[in-house]
Amino acid sequence: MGVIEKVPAYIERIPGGGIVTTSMDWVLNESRASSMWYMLFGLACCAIEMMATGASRYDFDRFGMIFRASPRQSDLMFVAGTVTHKMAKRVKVLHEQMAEPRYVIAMGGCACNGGPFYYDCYSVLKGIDKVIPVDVYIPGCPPRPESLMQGCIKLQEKIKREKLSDWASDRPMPDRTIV
Amino acid sequence: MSAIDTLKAIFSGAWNLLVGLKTTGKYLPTRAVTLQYPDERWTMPERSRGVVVLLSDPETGELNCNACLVCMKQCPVSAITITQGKNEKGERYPITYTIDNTICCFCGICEEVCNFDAVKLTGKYEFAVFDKADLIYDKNKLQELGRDVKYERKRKPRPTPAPKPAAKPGDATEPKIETEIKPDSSAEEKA
Amino acid sequence: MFEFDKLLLNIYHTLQVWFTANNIPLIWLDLGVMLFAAIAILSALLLLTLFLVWWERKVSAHIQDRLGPMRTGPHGVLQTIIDTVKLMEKEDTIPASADRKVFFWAPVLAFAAAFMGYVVIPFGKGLIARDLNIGILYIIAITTFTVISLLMAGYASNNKYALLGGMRSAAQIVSYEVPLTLSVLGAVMLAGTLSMNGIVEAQGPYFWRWYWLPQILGFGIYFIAATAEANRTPFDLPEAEQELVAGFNIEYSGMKFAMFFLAEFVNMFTISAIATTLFLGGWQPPLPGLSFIPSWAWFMGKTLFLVFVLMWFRWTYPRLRVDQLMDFAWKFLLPLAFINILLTGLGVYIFK
Amino acid sequence: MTKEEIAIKLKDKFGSELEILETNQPEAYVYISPARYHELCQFLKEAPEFDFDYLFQLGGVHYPEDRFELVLCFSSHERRHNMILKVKLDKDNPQIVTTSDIWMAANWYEREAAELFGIKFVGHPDPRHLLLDDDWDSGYPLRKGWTGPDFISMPEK
Repeated sequence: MGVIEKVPAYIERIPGGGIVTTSMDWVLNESRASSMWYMLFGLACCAIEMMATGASRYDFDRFGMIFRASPRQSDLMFVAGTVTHKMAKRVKVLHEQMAEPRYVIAMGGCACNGGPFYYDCYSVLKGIDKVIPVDVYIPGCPPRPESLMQGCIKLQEKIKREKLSDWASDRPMPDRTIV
Repeated sequence: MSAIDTLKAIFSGAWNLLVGLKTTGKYLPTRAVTLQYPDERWTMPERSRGVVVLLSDPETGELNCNACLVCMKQCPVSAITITQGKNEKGERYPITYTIDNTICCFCGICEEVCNFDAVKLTGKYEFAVFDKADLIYDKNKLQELGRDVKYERKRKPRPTPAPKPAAKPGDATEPKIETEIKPDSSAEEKA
Repeated sequence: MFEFDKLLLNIYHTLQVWFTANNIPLIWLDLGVMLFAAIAILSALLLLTLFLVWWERKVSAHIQDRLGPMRTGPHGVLQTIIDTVKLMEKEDTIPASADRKVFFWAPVLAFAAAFMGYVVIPFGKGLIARDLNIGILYIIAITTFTVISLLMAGYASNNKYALLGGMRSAAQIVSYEVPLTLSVLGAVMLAGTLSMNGIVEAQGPYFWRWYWLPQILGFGIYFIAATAEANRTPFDLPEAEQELVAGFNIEYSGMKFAMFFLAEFVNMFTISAIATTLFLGGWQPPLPGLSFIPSWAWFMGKTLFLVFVLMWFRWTYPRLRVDQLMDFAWKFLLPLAFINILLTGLGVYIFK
Repeated sequence: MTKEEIAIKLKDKFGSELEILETNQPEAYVYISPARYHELCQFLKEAPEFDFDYLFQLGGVHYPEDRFELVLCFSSHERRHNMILKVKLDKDNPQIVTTSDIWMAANWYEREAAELFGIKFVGHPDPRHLLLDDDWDSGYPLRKGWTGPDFISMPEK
């Protein structure tokens, strides 16, 4: 976490510090929400639709979303497609490599719940939320580009509701080893 | 390769670089094709395969579904769950009708096999949620979604007992369903 | 009235008088002026870089028939500022097995090296932080610092892709430094001075006398080699996404990555500014009658045009292979640069 | 060669060890006893009149009552004929000699069949997992009646 994350815990103790943190919340949440860099990886057919969303007709760049190949620099991970048990381990590692704050969107039925592979399937994980925390679920097989964008707008709403003080108190500085 | 050929290759290479610049430069001032989604939308085509809804009778406002379970049996991924019930008039109706949208693969088979204009795939697509449990749609939600959907009646009047033509392999399900319907008089009353 | 040179000189002389009247040593004044110049250049360039990043995204978008950032401010002008704020608050990851000191200093060095060249760039008539008499030599020496920072980043990350990216950038920058320096020599021979301001003044306010015409070969070589120096497409092998994920900055997140990112754009502006100074007449107007437009506007206009051409290159050309890249530098650009020097020498001998 | 010609020639050579399956498919269907399986494969690959140089499918079938079956489909690029070879394997201990020394392609197919059906290929040069995880330890998922972690069977309709 950046330096800014620690500040509100101290400011809130000062009388009148609430105003400062509220405006800081606003600035930081706006910047987080309008600059979600997503990770360049896809797992199955949903990835094709994700590429279509990034291309000219639907253009993710309008929301300030560009892809980064490195998980360190990305804020958002689209789990786009069928997650097999074998792949789930890799997805988990990628999620751990992402720097906080990080968000996950489960795109399509397979990532939400196993999708068409929910019954009678030995290889597919029944929902990526068994492995990593998911913020927004988008149904569809695969979802239209508009659905994906609506999911992103939904996530932006969620980000804009966040409070720095929650971050500081609820989520302590993760003392994790960076793999 | 002689010196002249080398020179020619160099110049044609440099020229081709300029041609490349011209091609991209041509697109720079032109109008972008981007659809600005939250402000602009496509009108979805009539037969697009979006979220499944349950259709209601436009006059009475009741569900067209009479719980014949065909869609549930035909669903290749078992996304549909129906429990059958009978009302006081002896008509079948669905007590519960659940579609799990995380499992549904939007193949459209339920719409195809339905003989009562009860299920339809619509052009609706905005259904992202924060909680996975919200993606399991029950009867009321599906009915609400289907309120504003316009549809064309495809249900034929009750077939006259004429000599049947030789059944094709593709039609195998249809006669079977009809025999199921026949004893049920309520469906005809609705129509 | 929009020229700053007289105004700044007047202020300087007034302060000089005031300092001598109050018996303060003039060294403090010189230090203060240097500090002012540094802050002015740094803040102006940072703002400019924010603009350039947004501009690059817009150019790329429109070349691809897209729109680019649209939802932050009118046509997304605030996008880069918002990106920077987000990067500032992002977690600063350091890999457990990284060389922590080198890992920390690499982006700082990249950022510093990118800005140090601006000491000798004449932004306008009299708008130059320090008119060194070896200005062009200084710039060539300073811009090569970049390679050290990239190597440091690649080595310290303890990641194979980062190391490959760092090594590639070292090989590439060192190779292209040679034709670049030789192509600059042509302009220096024509002007007869190494000072940046001197080179601009030698070109004069007539656009056909600028050095792009007699040095058309040198201009081409310089521009190609400088594109490779700044790791821009089609020479962006150090950060080739298909091969090296993100190249030397793969392990960097948050503000450290932002420093690399901004340094890249500052470098892009640097090479365009040097090209403007050496070959496009710097802050001179194309005709003497056009001097009512202030000199810094001419400089900025020319430089931004060259920056635009670099962006245009980026979204047009595919990436070169490593062996093609090296072949191109050593077998094509280097002999061509020597031929250019020879021709320039002959020209100077005949016409002067 | 037509499927009848293939069947007759093979029957001549292998006699009672070989069983021809009558189907209305365009390919010849042949059962071979496991004892002469490798010999037959070698013969099919090397005999110039057969010249089956392309193994395009090798898979297992589980019949939970009595047996496993191995199904091999070959084709010949030169002579443009296909055939399908089947081997019946033991119910409890399915085991067969490898054919990866005859066709390169058999290597991966056999690894796949080995991990999904539990058929043991004797003499296989690289018996690691191919598709499943390296630390997979919940049995052979394509056997009938298999259940494992995270497995949900289709509800009765």
